[in-house]
Amino acid sequence: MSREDICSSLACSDAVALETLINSLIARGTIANIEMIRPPSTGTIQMQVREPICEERFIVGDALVTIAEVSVNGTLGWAMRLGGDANAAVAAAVADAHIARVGLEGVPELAELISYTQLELNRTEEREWTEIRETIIDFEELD
Amino acid sequence: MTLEATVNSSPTTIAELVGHRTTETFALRDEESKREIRRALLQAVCIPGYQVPFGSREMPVARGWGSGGLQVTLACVGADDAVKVIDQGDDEGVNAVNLRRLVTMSTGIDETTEVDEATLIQSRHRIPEDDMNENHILILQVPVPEPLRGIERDIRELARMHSEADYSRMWVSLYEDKVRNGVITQSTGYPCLVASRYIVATTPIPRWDIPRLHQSKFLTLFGAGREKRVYAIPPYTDVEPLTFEDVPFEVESADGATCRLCGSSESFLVEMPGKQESWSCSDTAWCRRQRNT
Amino acid sequence: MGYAAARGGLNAILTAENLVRRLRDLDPSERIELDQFTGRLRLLVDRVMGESGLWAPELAAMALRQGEGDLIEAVHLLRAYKSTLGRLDTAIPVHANDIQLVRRVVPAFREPGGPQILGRSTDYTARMLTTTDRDIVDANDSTITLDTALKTRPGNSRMSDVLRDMDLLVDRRRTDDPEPFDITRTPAKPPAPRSALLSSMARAETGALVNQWYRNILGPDGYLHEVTLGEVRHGKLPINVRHPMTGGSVNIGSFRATEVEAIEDLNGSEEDRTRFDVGYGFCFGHNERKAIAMANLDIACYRDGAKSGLEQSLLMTTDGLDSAGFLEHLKLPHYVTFRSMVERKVAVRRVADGKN
Amino acid sequence: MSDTQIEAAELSARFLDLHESQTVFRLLLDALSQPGKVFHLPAELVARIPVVEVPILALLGYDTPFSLVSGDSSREHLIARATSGRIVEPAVAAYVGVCDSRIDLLPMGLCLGTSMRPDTAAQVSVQVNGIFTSATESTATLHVSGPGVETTNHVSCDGATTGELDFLLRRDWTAPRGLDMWIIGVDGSFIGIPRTSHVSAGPSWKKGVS
Repeated sequence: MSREDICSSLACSDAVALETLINSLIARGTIANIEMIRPPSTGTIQMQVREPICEERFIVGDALVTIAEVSVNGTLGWAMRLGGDANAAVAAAVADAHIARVGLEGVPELAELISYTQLELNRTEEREWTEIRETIIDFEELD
Repeated sequence: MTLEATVNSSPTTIAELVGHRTTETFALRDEESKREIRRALLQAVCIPGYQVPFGSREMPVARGWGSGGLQVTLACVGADDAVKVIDQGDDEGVNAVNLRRLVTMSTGIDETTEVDEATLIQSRHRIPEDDMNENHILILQVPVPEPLRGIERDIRELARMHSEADYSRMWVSLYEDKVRNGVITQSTGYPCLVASRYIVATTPIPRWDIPRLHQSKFLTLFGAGREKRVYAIPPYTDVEPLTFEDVPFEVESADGATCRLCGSSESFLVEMPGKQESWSCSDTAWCRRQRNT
Repeated sequence: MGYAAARGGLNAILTAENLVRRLRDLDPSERIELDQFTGRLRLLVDRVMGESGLWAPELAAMALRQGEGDLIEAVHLLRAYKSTLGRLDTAIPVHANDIQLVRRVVPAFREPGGPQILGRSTDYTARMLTTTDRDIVDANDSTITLDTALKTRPGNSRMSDVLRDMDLLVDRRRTDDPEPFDITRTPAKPPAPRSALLSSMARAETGALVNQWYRNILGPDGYLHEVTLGEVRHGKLPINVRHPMTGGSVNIGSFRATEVEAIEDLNGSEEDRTRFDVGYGFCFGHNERKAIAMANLDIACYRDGAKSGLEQSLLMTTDGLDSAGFLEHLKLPHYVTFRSMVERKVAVRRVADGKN
Repeated sequence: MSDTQIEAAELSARFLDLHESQTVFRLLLDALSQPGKVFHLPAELVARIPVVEVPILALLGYDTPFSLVSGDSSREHLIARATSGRIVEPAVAAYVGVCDSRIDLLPMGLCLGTSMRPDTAAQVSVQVNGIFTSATESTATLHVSGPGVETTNHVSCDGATTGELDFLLRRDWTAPRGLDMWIIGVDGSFIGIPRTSHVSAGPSWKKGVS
């Protein structure tokens, strides 16, 4: 799994589960020497869409995000999550730094959370499509 | 930082690490958007009367309710300022009260009703009767910044007319008004030529206030939030109401009426309908001082 | 400092605010939870986000609750909140083709490339007010399963591509990739690039845009004719940003949008009569009315060039907060200006009397 | 100190907090609305940052095009990092800092705006080796009149080197096009000269020639 894939998963994982897990890793001493590089800040990111007619970009609006940067034992970590949850953003940044330092196999608990998040996302997708595909208008072949 | 110190000061939870989030805010807006208005204002003072576009943001008050004036005030205000806010000349008008509390609440600066004590004066529809000087900035709220809109609606044509100072149609319209009605019927927001170059909309302030903009000692900044424009009249700048040689510019007359509270006939008076002795000063702080001295 | 005793203005304001809060917050019914807005009033939440230009479902729900369901008020609260936030980054531009469809209707063809998906729609539902609870769905109800339906999501072919393949579409694709116009930083006024027009319409008040469309169909100064819709879509698009330490793309989630292609029959003397052109609509959330109006107005404005005032109307009169704010400011005190107007009436009358 | 430490110190000096940038803005606004009147940049900033950079650091925002004509591009990069402004060629910059006023660019080589959009003209901060003080008609280096000035403002600039002020007499534009300038002395004393001002040489114009 690439670092970007891990961050994607951390960005979508359950906020409470993530924060609780990181707290317990800190309590156990697995993660230590955390420094705040960029305190969590809630703001907007500009959303550009490329439309298909003229292949032109335009700005559809902004999205609300929270961003944070930390270092864990000197390794930098970063996170951006949708919404305004500062704790979750910091927890994700700590996770990013820690995984960047020790690798995903070095923290099985985090690896588990990440794969569970992936699984849940896929399940939601499947459930959604199973429902929607029933609304496809089915035409008989016109031979 | 030594390793030991890091370990000792290490937080034990994410919540502790995040701590109490303190982002310093002053005057409601983020720094970026204040700088943007400041850049527009610096162009505005250098091109007297020219409408400078800026990226107006949403304020906690509706567009059309002084959001432009408020953005200008918040871009200018510093910790040492004292602000006076009036609406129709009245410090206690509901809109004045509302805007003033937004400014003071978000900055902690002093508020005052006295022109002498104020450095920033935000106003809708009036210029205070008191003399102002180089230490004052007057900030006027502008609902419609385009003085030519009555004669032209097309934005591109309006831009051309201003860029070429082609104001002939404005003169024709004033002339027709005079011929048809015997007087120029424009009541407030009387069009004026600034520094012999741009015609501006004078917010709407009454004609009574227009002569006070000419060669004034103070800087006037105009903010139109909904239409996303700012413009300025620097101190000691010519402001000439458009009129004809044989038609002198007339301010509002009240036919010798006096204020029922202070007895003055030297201020702009407003009327209560259907009553005897029904006039009073629109500038309430000025009126109060007349009574007390 | 010399601040005179309040004469009641402030007191009246504070009491009026308090009355609003009391009636809203102390109503005997249960307080509405935020997830009830996002779950049960999703179309309302979508409209608030679209007209605010901010994807933030929970904040939109808060705004609706605080504004007692007044849409314009909620949009105002959300945009004013946005004004206090810094812009942290720009997401990697997303191509409309990356949409993951949950609905797709193609009126222009019976069997377009790819499926017609009704998705979640009340288009064909009888508009009968349900006055009892009998019709509420039981969680155990299972939907009918058809074996013929697609097991996997279809590819993303779109009508404009089909028309292009048939050589029936005027090719307006650009290769210069201009930076998009940011209407929140620079006010858009004519002449403006198309990206400014698309942004303005994406943020416009839905009713205002629908009215612009209808007025141009039926009003005294119509500039557009009816299009054939090529695509009406609702779906999900990824939000991707760059990881600052690796430079790689990170997917932080997704947003929903409605997308429309409007096929225009070119009939002008200067136009290519052998081909069609397509207008484009795209807005936050599920809001087909708005996206359809937008697509039709996009192509109408392009064909119009600078001949009529359509561009100015779209850029400058469709923002809900602009129009509502200015309309409502008429409630503010205007007695100084009115006094000046009365004085001019008297002056005109005096001149007239003198003449008679 | 190591190079990176020096760079970090140079960078952190250039971050103006919100009160500093507000104070500087008001001074710049006052100076342009009262041309030829002498103002003073805050002493704390004069001690911390090269004076020519102070207006730029106070005004730039995200992506604002600017240029520092100094012969030292590292200073330009520090400004960009401290403000998120965008470095561009002087001719297209909205804000320009000029460390030595005896360049050909000044003033006509910079962006003068258009008659449609005069607000796209550059605003320029110029450093000179003099110290500005208010003067009388008979002692002045410069006479300034125009909008913002009641009659004429007289100002003297002690210590300016040969040719340093010459650009003030090369103003060949017609307002509303033109440049607005803050001319800043070594001690942080400065005057504003907007595009609309009339500037003429006073009796002590040649004084201070080195």
